[in-house]
Amino acid sequence: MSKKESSLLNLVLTLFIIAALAAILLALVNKITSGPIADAQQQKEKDALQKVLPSFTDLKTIYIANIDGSDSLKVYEAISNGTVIGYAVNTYTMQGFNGRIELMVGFDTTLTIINTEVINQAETPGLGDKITKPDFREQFKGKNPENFILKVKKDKGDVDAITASTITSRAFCDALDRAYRSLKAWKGGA
Amino acid sequence: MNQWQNFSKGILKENPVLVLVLGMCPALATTSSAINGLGMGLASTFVLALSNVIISAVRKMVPNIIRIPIFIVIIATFVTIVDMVMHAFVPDLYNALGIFIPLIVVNCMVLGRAEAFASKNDILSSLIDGLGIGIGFTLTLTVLGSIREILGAGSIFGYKFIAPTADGILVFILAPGAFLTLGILMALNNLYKNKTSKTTKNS
Amino acid sequence: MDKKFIISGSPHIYAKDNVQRIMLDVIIALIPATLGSFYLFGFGAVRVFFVSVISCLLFEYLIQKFLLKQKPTINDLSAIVTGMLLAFNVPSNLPTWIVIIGSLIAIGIGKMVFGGLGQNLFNPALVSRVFLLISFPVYMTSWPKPIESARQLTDVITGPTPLGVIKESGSIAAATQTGEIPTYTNMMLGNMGGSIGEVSAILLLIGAIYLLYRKVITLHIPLAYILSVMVFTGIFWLIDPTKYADPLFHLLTGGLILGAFFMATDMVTSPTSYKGQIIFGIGCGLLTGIIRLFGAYPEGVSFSILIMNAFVPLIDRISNKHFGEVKA
Amino acid sequence: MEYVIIIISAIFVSNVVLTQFLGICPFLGVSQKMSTAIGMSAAVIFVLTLATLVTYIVYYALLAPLHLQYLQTIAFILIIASLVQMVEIIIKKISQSLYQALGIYLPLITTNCAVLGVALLVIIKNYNLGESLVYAVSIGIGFGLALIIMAGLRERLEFSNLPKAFQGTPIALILAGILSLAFMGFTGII
Repeated sequence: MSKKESSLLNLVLTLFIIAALAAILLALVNKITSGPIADAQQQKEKDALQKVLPSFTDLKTIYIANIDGSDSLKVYEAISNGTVIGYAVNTYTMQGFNGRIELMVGFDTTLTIINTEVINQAETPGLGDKITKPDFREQFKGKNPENFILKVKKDKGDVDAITASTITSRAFCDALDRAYRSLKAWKGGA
Repeated sequence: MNQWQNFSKGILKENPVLVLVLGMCPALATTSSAINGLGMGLASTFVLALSNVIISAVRKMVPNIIRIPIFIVIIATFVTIVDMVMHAFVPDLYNALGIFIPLIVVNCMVLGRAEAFASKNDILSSLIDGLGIGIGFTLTLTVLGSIREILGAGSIFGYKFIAPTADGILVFILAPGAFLTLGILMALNNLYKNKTSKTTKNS
Repeated sequence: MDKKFIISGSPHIYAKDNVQRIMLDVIIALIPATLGSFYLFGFGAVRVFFVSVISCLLFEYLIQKFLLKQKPTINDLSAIVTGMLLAFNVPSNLPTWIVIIGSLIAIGIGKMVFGGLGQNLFNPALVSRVFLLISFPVYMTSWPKPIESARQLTDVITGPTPLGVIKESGSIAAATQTGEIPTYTNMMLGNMGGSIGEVSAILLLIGAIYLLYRKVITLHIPLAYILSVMVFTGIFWLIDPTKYADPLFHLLTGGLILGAFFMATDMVTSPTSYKGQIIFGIGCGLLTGIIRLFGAYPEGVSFSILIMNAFVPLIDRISNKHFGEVKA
Repeated sequence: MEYVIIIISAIFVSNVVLTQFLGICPFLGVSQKMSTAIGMSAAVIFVLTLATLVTYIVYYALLAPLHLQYLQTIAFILIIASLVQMVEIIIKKISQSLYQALGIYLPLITTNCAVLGVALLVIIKNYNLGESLVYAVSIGIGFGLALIIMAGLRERLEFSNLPKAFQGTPIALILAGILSLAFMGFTGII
C-alpha cells in the first residue's frame, strides 16, 4: 500500500509531521472554542443566579474559604441599592452517584435558603437526575439550615430523599451543607 | 460498486451496529434519549467522514509500518475537535454524552473503516463510505434512543406525551433497558433478514 | 449420536409427565399462601393473582404459536407457576396494566428468548419482579395494609414493609418508635405490609413441607440460604442491637421464606449437585444480608437469587467435575 | 475507607460493563469460552493498571503544567497503543507461555474503550495517584467478573436450542440486560 520505503528517518519524519500538524490544528480550534466554552459556562451561572436570588441591581463576586476543603467557593453577593440582600454560593459535592454535582444556592441575609439550582450533574436518568426537577428542590425553599437538618431522613435529617436515589439525595445535601457552613463561617469571621 | 451502493450499504446491509456489531459502547451508553442518540451519531459521522478523507489523501505518503499510529493520530485529532466544538456550542448535549465523545477514538467502527476502506480507496469514495456508515450509525442510534425515550420517559425528542409528572417504564432509560432494547432490536433485524433470505431462495 | 450429554439442570426436565407433575405439586404448595393472601389483601390480591396467571398463560401460548412457531406447551403448567410466583412478588394494589407488562417480561424475556422451559438461565418471575421494581419504583413500593384494606375496594391504606420502615428511619430502635413494626406473631401470620404472597410465614411453610414430602425440593438450598441470612444479620445484631434488626426479624420479613423455598430452589436455575446447592444458598444469603443492611433497596431476596442464578454455571463447574462429560 | 468505597463501587455498584457500558466489544466478543474469558480478563487488568499509571503521570507532569489539556485524548490513545505494543514485545521475550496465554488478547485491548475510558475518568474524578491505581485495578476486576459470568452463561446456552433470531449477539445482550438488572440490587451499598 505504501509507496515510500520505510527507512527510520522516513518513519520518524512522517510521524513527526503528522503529530505537529495535529497539534497545530488542535491549538487553533482550542483558541476558537475556549471563548464560547467559557461564555456558555458563564451564561449557565447567570441563569442560575436569576433563579436563586431576589432581584438585584448589582453583583459582587467574592471567594470564601471552603469549610471542609482547601479550595475556595465562589460567592455572588447580591446588592440592591447599596445594601446586601443575599448570597449565591457556587457549591459542589463529589459524592454524587456519578461523581461531581455542581449547584448554585441562594441564601438571604439570615442564611435562609431562597432557592437551589443544579448547574452540572451526571446522575442516573429517571432516578438521581430528579434533583434537576423542582419537586425535590421545593422542600429546601425558605428553610434555614439552623433548624432544618440537611441530611436525608435515613441519616436522621429532615430531607425527603428521592425514591430509590438516596445517594444522589445525600450528595445534594452535602453540597448544600458545604455552602451553608462555609458561608456561615465566613460571615462570622467577616 | 457505484457510489450510491457505496453510500447506502451502511444503512441496512452493513449497518455498523445491528449487523457488524461495531460501536456497541456508544450505541448502549448514549441512547437514553433520542436527542442524545442523534448527537452521538452525528459526532461520530463527522469524525468518520473527515478522518476517512484525510487518511485517503495521505495514504500514499504513509509508510506501511506506522500507518496505524498515524491513523489514530488523525482520528484523535478530529475527535478532539468535535469534543471542543460541542463543549462550546451545545454544552447540554456535551454533558449528556460525557466521556463517550473522546471515546469515539476507540470506536472500532472508525479505525475499521480507515484500515479497511480509506487506506485503499480514493478520496471521494472514502468520503461517501464514511458518510454512509456514519448515517447508518446515526439512524440506528436515533431509533434506539427514540424507542428507549418513548418507553422509558414517555417523551420523544424531549416532547412529553404523557402527564408531565408521570414516569415511563424507567428501566428503559437505565442501563438494563439499553441491553434489552438493543438485543430485541437485533433479534428483530435477524428475523427480518431470515425472512427475506428465505423468500429470495424460494423465488 | 445416541449418547447423552449430562446437561446441567435436570436431564429429566424434558420428560413431559414429570414436568407437569412437579409443576402441579408447586401449584398445590402455593395454594395455602394464595388463599391466605386473598383473606389478607382482599379483592386486590384476587385481581392481581388472576390477571398475572391468565396473562402469563396467554403470553406463553401466543409467543410459542406465533413468534417461535413451536407447538405450545402450556399443558406443562409452568406458565401458571410463573404467574403465581409473579403475583406473589408484587403489592396487591399494583395497577392491572403493570401486572400485564410483568407477565410479558416474565414469559418473554425470562423464558421464551432462551427457547422455553428448562433452558432459561434465570428465574422468570424474578426477572420480571426486578424489572418492575426498577421501572415503577413508586407503584412497587406502596404496600396496602392487610385486613384493613381487604375490606374496602378503593382507597386502600398503604404503609411501608417492616424492612422498609427500618431503611427509612435508619435503625431498628428508631423504627420501633414509629409504631409501624408489627409483632412477631403478626409477621408469622402475615399481618404486615408486603407483597401478596410473601407475608405469611406459616402458610408458606405448610406449602414448603408438602414440597419436601413430595421430594420436589430438598433442604440444601433453603437451609443454606436461611441460615446464612440469619448468621450474617445476627453478627451485626450482636454488634449493635439498636441499629440492626435481629435474625428472626430478617427471617420473617422481606419474602425470605418465599424466596428460599419456592424460587431459589427452581431446579432449572439452581446448581445440580448438593455441594453446589449449598454454595448457591450461602451466596444468596450473604447477598441478601448485604443488600438489606447496606443497600438502597430494603429487601434483597429477588436481587440475590437473580445474581446467584448468574453464578450457577460457575458453581456447577467447580462443584460438579462431570460437567459436560459424555456418558455411555 | 476511600479505597474500599472505590473498590466496591467499581466492581459491583457501577460495574464498568453492566452500568457504564465500557468494554462492551470484548465483553460480547470473547465471552463464548471460559478459557478465553479468563485470559482476556487477566490481560485487561494488567494493561488497564499500567496505562492508567502512565497516562496519569503524563497528564499531571506534562499536559497540565503546559496547559495542553486539550491534547489529552490524542496523547492518551498514543500512550495506550504504544504501551500495548511494548508489553506484547516484552512478554514475548521473557516468557513464551505467558505470551501464548495473554499475547493474543493484547492487540484487542487497544480498542477496548474501558482502558481509555478509565484513563479519562480518573482525571475527571480528580483521583490522586493511589486512588487512580486502585480504581484501575477494580475496574479491571469488575470487567473480568462480568466477562467470566457471561462466559459461564453462554457456555451453558450452547446446549439449548435458542430461537434462531436470538442466537449470537442478541442473546448475549439479553443476558447482559438481566445481569444489569440483577446488579441494580447493589445500588446504594456505598
